[in-house]
Amino acid sequence: MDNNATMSVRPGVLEAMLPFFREQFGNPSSVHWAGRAVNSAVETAREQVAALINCSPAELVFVSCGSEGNNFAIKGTAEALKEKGNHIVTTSVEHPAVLETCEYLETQGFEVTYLKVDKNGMLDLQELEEAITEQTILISVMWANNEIGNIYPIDKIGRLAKKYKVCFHSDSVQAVGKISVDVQQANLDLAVISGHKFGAPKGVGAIYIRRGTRLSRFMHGGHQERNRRAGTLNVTGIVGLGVACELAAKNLKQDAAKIARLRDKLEQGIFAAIPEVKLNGHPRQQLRLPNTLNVSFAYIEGESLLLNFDMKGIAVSSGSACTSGSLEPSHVMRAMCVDAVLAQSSIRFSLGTDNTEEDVDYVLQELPPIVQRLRKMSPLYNRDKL
Amino acid sequence: MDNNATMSVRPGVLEAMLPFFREQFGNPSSVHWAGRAVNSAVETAREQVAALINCSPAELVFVSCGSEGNNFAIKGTAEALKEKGNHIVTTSVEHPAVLETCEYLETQGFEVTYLKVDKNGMLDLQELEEAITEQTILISVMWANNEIGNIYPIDKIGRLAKKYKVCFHSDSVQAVGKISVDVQQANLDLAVISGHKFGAPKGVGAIYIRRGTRLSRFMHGGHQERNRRAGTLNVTGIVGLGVACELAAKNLKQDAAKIARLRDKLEQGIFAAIPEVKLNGHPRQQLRLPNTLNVSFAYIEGESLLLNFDMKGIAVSSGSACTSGSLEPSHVMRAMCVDAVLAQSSIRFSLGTDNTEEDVDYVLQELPPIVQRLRKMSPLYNRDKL
Amino acid sequence: MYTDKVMDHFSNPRNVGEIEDASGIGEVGDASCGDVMKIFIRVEGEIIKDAKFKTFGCGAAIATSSMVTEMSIGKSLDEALALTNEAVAEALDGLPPEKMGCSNLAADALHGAIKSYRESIV
Amino acid sequence: MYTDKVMDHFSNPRNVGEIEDASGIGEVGDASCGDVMKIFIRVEGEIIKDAKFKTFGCGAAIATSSMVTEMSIGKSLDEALALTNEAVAEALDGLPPEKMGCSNLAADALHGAIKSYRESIV
Ligand SMILES: Cc1ncc(COP(=O)(O)O)c(C=O)c1O
Ligand SMILES: Cc1ncc(COP(=O)(O)O)c(C=O)c1O
Repeated sequence: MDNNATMSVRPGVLEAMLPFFREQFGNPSSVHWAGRAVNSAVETAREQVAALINCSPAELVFVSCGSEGNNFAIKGTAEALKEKGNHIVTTSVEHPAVLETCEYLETQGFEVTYLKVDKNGMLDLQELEEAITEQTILISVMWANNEIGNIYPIDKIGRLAKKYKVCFHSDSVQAVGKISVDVQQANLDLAVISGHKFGAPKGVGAIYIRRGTRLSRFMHGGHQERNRRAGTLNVTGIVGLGVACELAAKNLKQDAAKIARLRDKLEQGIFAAIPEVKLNGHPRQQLRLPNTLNVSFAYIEGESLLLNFDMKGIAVSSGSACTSGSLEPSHVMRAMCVDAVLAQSSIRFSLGTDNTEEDVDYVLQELPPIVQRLRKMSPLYNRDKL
Repeated sequence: MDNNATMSVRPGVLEAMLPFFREQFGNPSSVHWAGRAVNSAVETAREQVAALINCSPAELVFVSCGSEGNNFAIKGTAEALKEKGNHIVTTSVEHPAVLETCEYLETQGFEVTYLKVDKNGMLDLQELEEAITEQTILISVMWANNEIGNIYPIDKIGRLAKKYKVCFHSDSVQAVGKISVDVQQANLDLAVISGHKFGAPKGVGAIYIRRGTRLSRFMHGGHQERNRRAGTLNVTGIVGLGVACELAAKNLKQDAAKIARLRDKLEQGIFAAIPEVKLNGHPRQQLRLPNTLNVSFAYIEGESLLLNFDMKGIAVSSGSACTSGSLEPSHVMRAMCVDAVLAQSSIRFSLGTDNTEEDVDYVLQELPPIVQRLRKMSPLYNRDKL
Repeated sequence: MYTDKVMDHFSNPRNVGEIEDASGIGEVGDASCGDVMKIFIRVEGEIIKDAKFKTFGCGAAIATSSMVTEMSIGKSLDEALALTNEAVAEALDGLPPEKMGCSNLAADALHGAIKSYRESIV
Repeated sequence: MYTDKVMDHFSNPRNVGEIEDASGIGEVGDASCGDVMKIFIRVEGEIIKDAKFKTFGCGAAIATSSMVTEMSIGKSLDEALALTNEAVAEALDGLPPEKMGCSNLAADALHGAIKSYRESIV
């Protein structure tokens, strides 16, 4: 239940990739036979990705991960448009791939507005509109948040971007493959996808670059991807990404409905069984990714809960500082002004297509005694004193 | 016979990768079970890579390709040391991943010396030494050239870099896995590897960063790779890279000897059978990669030869402008002052461990009639007039 | 990530709980940073006869709390004061480097408990 | 990359060679840029009775040379002058975009041959 972190490849994906490891191993940039068959497989994959997000295949460049895509989109826009302006608008709940890239650009003379969110993790669009200045060259807002699952009103933001003629980028890594993503309807100029979040292997992603968008290169070198990204293409990964996109397109509605049902059952079950649990993210389930549930179990530190789950074979992730490897708890929790202790207590359940009703029942069975045991051990929990 | 472009994965590599697509799919950055097993596989791979090039595992960062590694090494050094100086020394025969990155840095206020080569494609070390100034922050010289196979005297350049206390980087993409590469002995601070050049899959590589080397981040974002490169690790690719390194280390000497024998046979066979052929690269075979042979067939344009080979099932590559997708023939040929027409006529044979004596015999059998036919068609070839 | 010993002390922590009328209580950490350890000791004649803990924290925090109570029971106060956080980590066959700082404070909590005891008997 | 028709004309080029005592010869391109096309025609009564070519160049250059000779034989000189490089490419079911420039000059070479013929008969 940690599918927002990564997931296994979907059935069918690996099978499609296998021939390209040995028999069809050519370099798609080569003219000869070994290259040609491979090139056409890459172009098929490009069409599959394009179909999922409603763009033209020529508007896609394959990259190695979501982080690369976000670096490319943001640094590439900053460099291409630096004569036009030096201001970027983004949010305080972006993934580090966006946040740290923006912070880096601040050291290079750019100015960045990090929009606040409310206690449910939502943006104020009026604040966004007011943040736009003459100098604004980029608006970058994630489509859906990886920690709390909130879905942002990308279409509305796209209309604002259009109104003020500002380039609009969305880190769509958590949305693509889980909910419907239409870059045309959203008026997006740039969007980033990462394969391993929806059934493709790790190490492959794509960036959508609307035709005509000014974007400087990030990866310099060879002529691959029509001069937009150097480096021999990760052919097997790209083939896998294509198939994962096709599967996602075909099953999106049913998968989302099935997963939302499981997630809702988990959510209700937890709140019914355990007192003093706080939901992190928007209370309306439709405003969150269908698979995501983030809750804080008061009085318990997240990692200790995670490890207990782990011993029961349940994988989740935690917003506690200890888990993230940094000293501070999740920046998303901080942005939502979640009490610092409750932030340390947060656990994210993110379901996948592999999860079943039985998995949810199992979690709901194992969770209460673990929480009880850990609360009993906690010096913050005094209720058990008679 | 186009193994310098890319090759299929070596036997054993795919097998090692397979479990990590589905059963062991976790995110190596995660704390829970699904992540832990994967993390230890990644660390094993890191040790395997380290053993091949003689560094410590902690000095390696996994990247997505050779191009990324070179962008990271060169831009990262430029940014980290920009207060110290603004001058870079490199060669005119580097791969575009180095050349174009340097050209980009020239637009950012850096100065770059592109060292010339002689007609055999070799460097003048005195010229290199003289090029170093107070402002020099980086020397970047490829270990071996992808087009002509020349091996550069990295150890000697390393001594110069040490003498002048300049950071030393080598694009080692074509050397690693083909000849012995020892980053300690070569005094290297940075070196780049690309897996698909020696039996790992496409889409994975590594950069060696000597402990203590000052290098700015290239990919901003998450804390992966001890904060040195953001992005979810390409686990299957990394596992494959590790195994390919282990296989390379085990078989390096025998493979190189076997391949050199085939290459030498091909070389002698071509020169014996066909008049007016020119060798591109160093005439001493030991000064070239054991697998590489680059020759110009006078009066014939490279692509037409390549396509004819292709129809016979023989994959080679060509330095002709038509093949590279650019309008100019290979920059390496130009740097060697190869006659422009002969540059258009160049063909690179690059053998792999899969090639056999029969393959060479087959090429030697098919080559002469193809050359004869194309020469007869060529307006430049007048000798057939009686 | 964690050693088997850490996982053992984490999943079967020894001496969880409080001591009523404890001789001394020590507390370290800050919940908003993710770790609070509270250690209770019962002292008889300069010897720690019993020790218990309550901890809010990660795996390392819980395991070190458990270990420090185990290590301290039966020791004299001076011996217990000589126990360091590093010694506790070592007894657990080591901790991940990133946990050596904030989550490895159990010995400090024990020392706090001893101090509070000593102060109370003056 | 190339269409089947291109590959057919490339691997079985029609009309390779020279015409002794040709009525006209046209040549375009530059060997150092990778393409030289030389076209020979035999003209009788304003009609192209025969055409041959010699080409140094890539697959597209050879295929367009072959195609242009095929297309011109039997045509009047004026009809042949109306042949464009684009028409030749079209007759081959198209060329890759990067080949439309330098390697698609066979019609120009044909026009050159016609021009040299006309100049010779004034
Ligand atoms: C010498 C050299 N450097 C760098 C590269 C780039 O490697 P990759 O294609 O993995 O980005 C190549 C391969 O084309 C190469 O031959
Ligand atoms: C919202 C979001 N953006 C970007 C990324 C980065 O993707 P990757 O790990 O493929 O670089 C992630 C995944 O961690 C994510 O959840």
